Amino acid sequence: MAEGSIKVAETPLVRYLLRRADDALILGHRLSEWCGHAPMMEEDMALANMGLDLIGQARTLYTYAAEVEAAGHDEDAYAYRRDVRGYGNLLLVEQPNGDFARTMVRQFFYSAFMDPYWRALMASPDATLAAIAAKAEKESAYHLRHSAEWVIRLGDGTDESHRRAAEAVAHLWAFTGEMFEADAGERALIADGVVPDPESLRAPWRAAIADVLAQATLAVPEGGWMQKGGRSGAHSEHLGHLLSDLQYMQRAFPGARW
Amino acid sequence: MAEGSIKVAETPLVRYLLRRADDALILGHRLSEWCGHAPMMEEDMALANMGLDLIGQARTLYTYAAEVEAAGHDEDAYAYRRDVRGYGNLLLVEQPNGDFARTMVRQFFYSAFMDPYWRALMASPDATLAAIAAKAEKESAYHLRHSAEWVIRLGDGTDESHRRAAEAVAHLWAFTGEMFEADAGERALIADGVVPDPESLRAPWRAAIADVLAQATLAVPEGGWMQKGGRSGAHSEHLGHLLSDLQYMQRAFPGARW
Amino acid sequence: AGLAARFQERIDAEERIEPNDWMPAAYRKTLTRQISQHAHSEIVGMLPEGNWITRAPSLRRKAALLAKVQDECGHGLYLYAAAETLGASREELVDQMLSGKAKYSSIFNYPTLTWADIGAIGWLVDGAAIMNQIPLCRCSYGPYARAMIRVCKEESFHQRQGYEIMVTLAKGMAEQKEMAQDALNRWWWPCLMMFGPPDAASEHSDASTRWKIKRFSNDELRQKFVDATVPQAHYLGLTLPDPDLVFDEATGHWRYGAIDWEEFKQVLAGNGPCNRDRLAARRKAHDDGAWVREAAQAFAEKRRAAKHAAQAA
Amino acid sequence: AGLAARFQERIDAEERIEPNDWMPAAYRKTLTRQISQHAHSEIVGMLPEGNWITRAPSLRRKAALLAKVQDECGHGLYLYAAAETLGASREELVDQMLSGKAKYSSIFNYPTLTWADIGAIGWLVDGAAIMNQIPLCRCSYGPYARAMIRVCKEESFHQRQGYEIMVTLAKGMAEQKEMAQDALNRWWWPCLMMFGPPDAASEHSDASTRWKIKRFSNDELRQKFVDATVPQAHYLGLTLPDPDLVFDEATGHWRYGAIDWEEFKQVLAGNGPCNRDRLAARRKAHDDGAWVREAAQAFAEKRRAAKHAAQAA
Repeated sequence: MAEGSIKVAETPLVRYLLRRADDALILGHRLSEWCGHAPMMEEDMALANMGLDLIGQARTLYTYAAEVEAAGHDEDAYAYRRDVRGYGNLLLVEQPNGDFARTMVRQFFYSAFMDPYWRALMASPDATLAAIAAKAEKESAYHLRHSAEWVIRLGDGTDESHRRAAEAVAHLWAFTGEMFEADAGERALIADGVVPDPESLRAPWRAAIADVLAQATLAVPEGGWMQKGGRSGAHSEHLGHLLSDLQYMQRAFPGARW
Repeated sequence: MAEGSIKVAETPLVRYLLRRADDALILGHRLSEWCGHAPMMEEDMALANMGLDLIGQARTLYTYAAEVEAAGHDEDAYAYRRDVRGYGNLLLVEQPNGDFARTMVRQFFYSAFMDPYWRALMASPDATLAAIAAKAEKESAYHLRHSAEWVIRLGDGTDESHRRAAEAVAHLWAFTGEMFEADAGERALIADGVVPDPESLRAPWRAAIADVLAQATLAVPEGGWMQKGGRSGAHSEHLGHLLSDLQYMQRAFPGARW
Repeated sequence: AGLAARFQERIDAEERIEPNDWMPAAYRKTLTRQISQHAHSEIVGMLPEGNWITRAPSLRRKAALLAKVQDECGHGLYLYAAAETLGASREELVDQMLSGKAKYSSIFNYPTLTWADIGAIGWLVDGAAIMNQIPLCRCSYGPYARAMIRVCKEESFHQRQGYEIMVTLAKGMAEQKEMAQDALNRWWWPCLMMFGPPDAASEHSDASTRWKIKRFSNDELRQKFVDATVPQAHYLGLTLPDPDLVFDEATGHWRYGAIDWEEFKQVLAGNGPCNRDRLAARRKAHDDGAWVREAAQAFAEKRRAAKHAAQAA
Repeated sequence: AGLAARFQERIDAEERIEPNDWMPAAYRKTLTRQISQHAHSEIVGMLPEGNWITRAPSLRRKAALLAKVQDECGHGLYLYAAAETLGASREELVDQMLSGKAKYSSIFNYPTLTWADIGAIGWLVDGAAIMNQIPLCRCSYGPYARAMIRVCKEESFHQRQGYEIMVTLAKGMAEQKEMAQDALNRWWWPCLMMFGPPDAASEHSDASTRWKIKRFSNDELRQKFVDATVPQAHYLGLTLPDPDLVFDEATGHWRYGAIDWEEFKQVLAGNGPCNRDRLAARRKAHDDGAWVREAAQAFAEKRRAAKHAAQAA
């Protein structure tokens, strides 16, 4: 039992929880890669801070998934013993850090969605979900503010920072459509009023993006094709390499406790 | 038995073989990282070619080690199921690829040692070692020629290539001293005439380096402190990350055959 | 007109056209485009497989995969050389690819997510490529035909190697078999698209057929591929991801379901999962390598100048 | 001279010196050097532990490690702020470190090779740092003393966390216990060197002692550390890598073997296993981040100008 990957009994709620947990873990992991390498010490602090919040969110979501699945798994089993095809995070969050502009635009696109999403989820009749959302919302409000401020600063900073910010927006735009998707299982949860409909957040998200990009003197990209696949495990090639680092210890020392 | 890392019964000969195999594997792995990313297609070919030779050398050395150790291990057990502290490769070969100048200078420093080393080992009374050496020497002669040509071309090319080549020489120099070291176990093999004394190759190596660097209009660094530790598993932080990629599949699917 | 007629007579007589022979400008242009696209595909094709070299699950597989990717680079080099016989330069052709003006095979815009994808690429992608390429060994243009003979020989070795990876997975642990099925699920339809649009919608084919560049239609080749591959999948104990797939006793062919040409169009338009990553990787290699190419050139010029000076003295 | 005498009287009376107080130039210089070296150490110290954040073996450990490294960055920031009260600017201090002119603690020039190194750093390196730093909480210079109080509180939390990692390993599988022993073997001697050269060979100490910056000698602190740590190692069931280590019943101290000061000198001279990697990493972060800092400054200036313009209108 201690060897290899786990099999997850994916009811709609378990799958829902794992996907959100995966988002938070993978983005938190990406942010943690900056540690010691940020453009200024204050950003070493801020990036670590956001990374910690996200890893914390992942832990509570995984832990709740373990409770719902009731198959003897725990947060570490989900994080360390599922292969790339079992991960259900958004393609957006697994994109490499790139330069600081990419990291901040990625964070901004994600947080501008998640902040209202958590707020909506606070109304869930599922008390655990509502509590997780209430805590996460406080964090995401800060992530949104911090990343938006940087997007504005970079967009309206120097020519170089403008160019890099514009490039980051153009590059990451195609990964934003996936945030508004829901599969049949999630649709059922939405229909039952357990979780919010991400589609309902599209207009407010667009408005928030338009507002910040305008302040940043950056253009909002025109529609365009949207990439998807992350939710069903069809990831980019980047995730596998992230997981070989992330999972190395648990894979190399099966059964050990740390 | 299929789980976790293996324990190796390290007689002097087994340790000797594993160290050389590790050199070849790690350097071959580094070269393979260039695949599809080289500065010109001809170099994609050449780097892959050298990488293949080195991985091939690693395989024959591991296979012979398995025969000598006679503990049921095979080439893959050694490559995929030893942790970073069990690897005995030179620090030189695990250094990141850096730019093309670093890769070529690293190759040149290594091949300028290994080519005469293999030639000397061809005289070993151990017929298997002699045969491995005879094959490897043909390969290392090409590696030496190819890398020396590039060192000359870069050193005597443009100002930028000269600067990069000089920087690579300065950076990698401290890792060359370890090639001439031998521990007590290896000293015993040397005393028995089984393997050559690496110390005896120091002067010819220096002469070869001096000749090529002169053609490259590059200075030979002055003495200086030499790093060591690779042979006893005291590696740089780079090797662990290399191994998380290298070993991921065997660690994640314990017991599987591929 | 006499030249054109004479040219077509030679083609019809199955003679090979060689670089110094007269040929219509359109023939030259068509071939340059086709050969260079083929070369670009070999080069970009190094990336998805290259993604697994560092993680190959055994040393034997690692060496074989590295050798395979190296072969692909070699194919790219022969093919650029063949295209150069038509008057283009490799540099200019490569620039067209890097700028996005020239295409490469869309199949390389899909990611390799698991080790089984390496098996599936060998088995299916190389298998489909061979179907396309075998007839090209008899292409009317000599240098292309000869390059293809060499390429096909190596490709069929790769194809067998890929199938052998799949056999190993299919016979392996449950997780390995799942991995193999998953790879088949993801690669099957994109491979069918490798043969290009259905004959009804296809461009270029008329002239190419007349010039004996193209000897079979897209749909004919696709059918050959399906007929060859379905039994191999069954041998592996895998299920093809096509509920409409059925053997037609009357024709002896496997009939397959409708292909999602919208996906094909999107990938072709640059919206596949990896289009941007592939181009970015190739551009980065090109840009990062500029100083090396410049150094090599500067060095060669210095040596040339020194030699002249020595001869003059 | 009156000022100097008055200053020393205040020191002797255990009064705190504050930024606006008169102080001798040498006092200012010594403190600036010491505080900024301490700050650099916190910042460079993020790297060896940062190396394991992406590979931490459980989510709990990952979060704790990330938080710890973040704390270190915070310590760096307080300490630079304390140094700035002496008239230096953070930018100039950081430049001295990046150019290699200013030092940071040599302990960070050793690599973290296994997860156990994260435990060993917390237990031993932070343990040694605390021994050095607790007396600094009573340092004569107010801002430094106050920064150290906060730093020490967090460090002792980190130290307990590190020890707890070691406990878990020592109680774990055979491989984990080996990993713990191996880490102790590698970190023990470098940690003893953290207290600096033996008293007989030590510079600076006289003035620092008189100014109540330094309250214990290097050897005194080293002995305290050994006495505190040896029983902890025994509790873990680990062996200290010092065959000469023996408990002296008469003095109640653990006597330790000879320290290899040649190694210490070499690491200090830039020849440790990681000196170049550490500086290269910090320089790269600094250089790669230049455009971000410039953008932030340009933006702030634009906004300031806009505000002025609005006020003027």
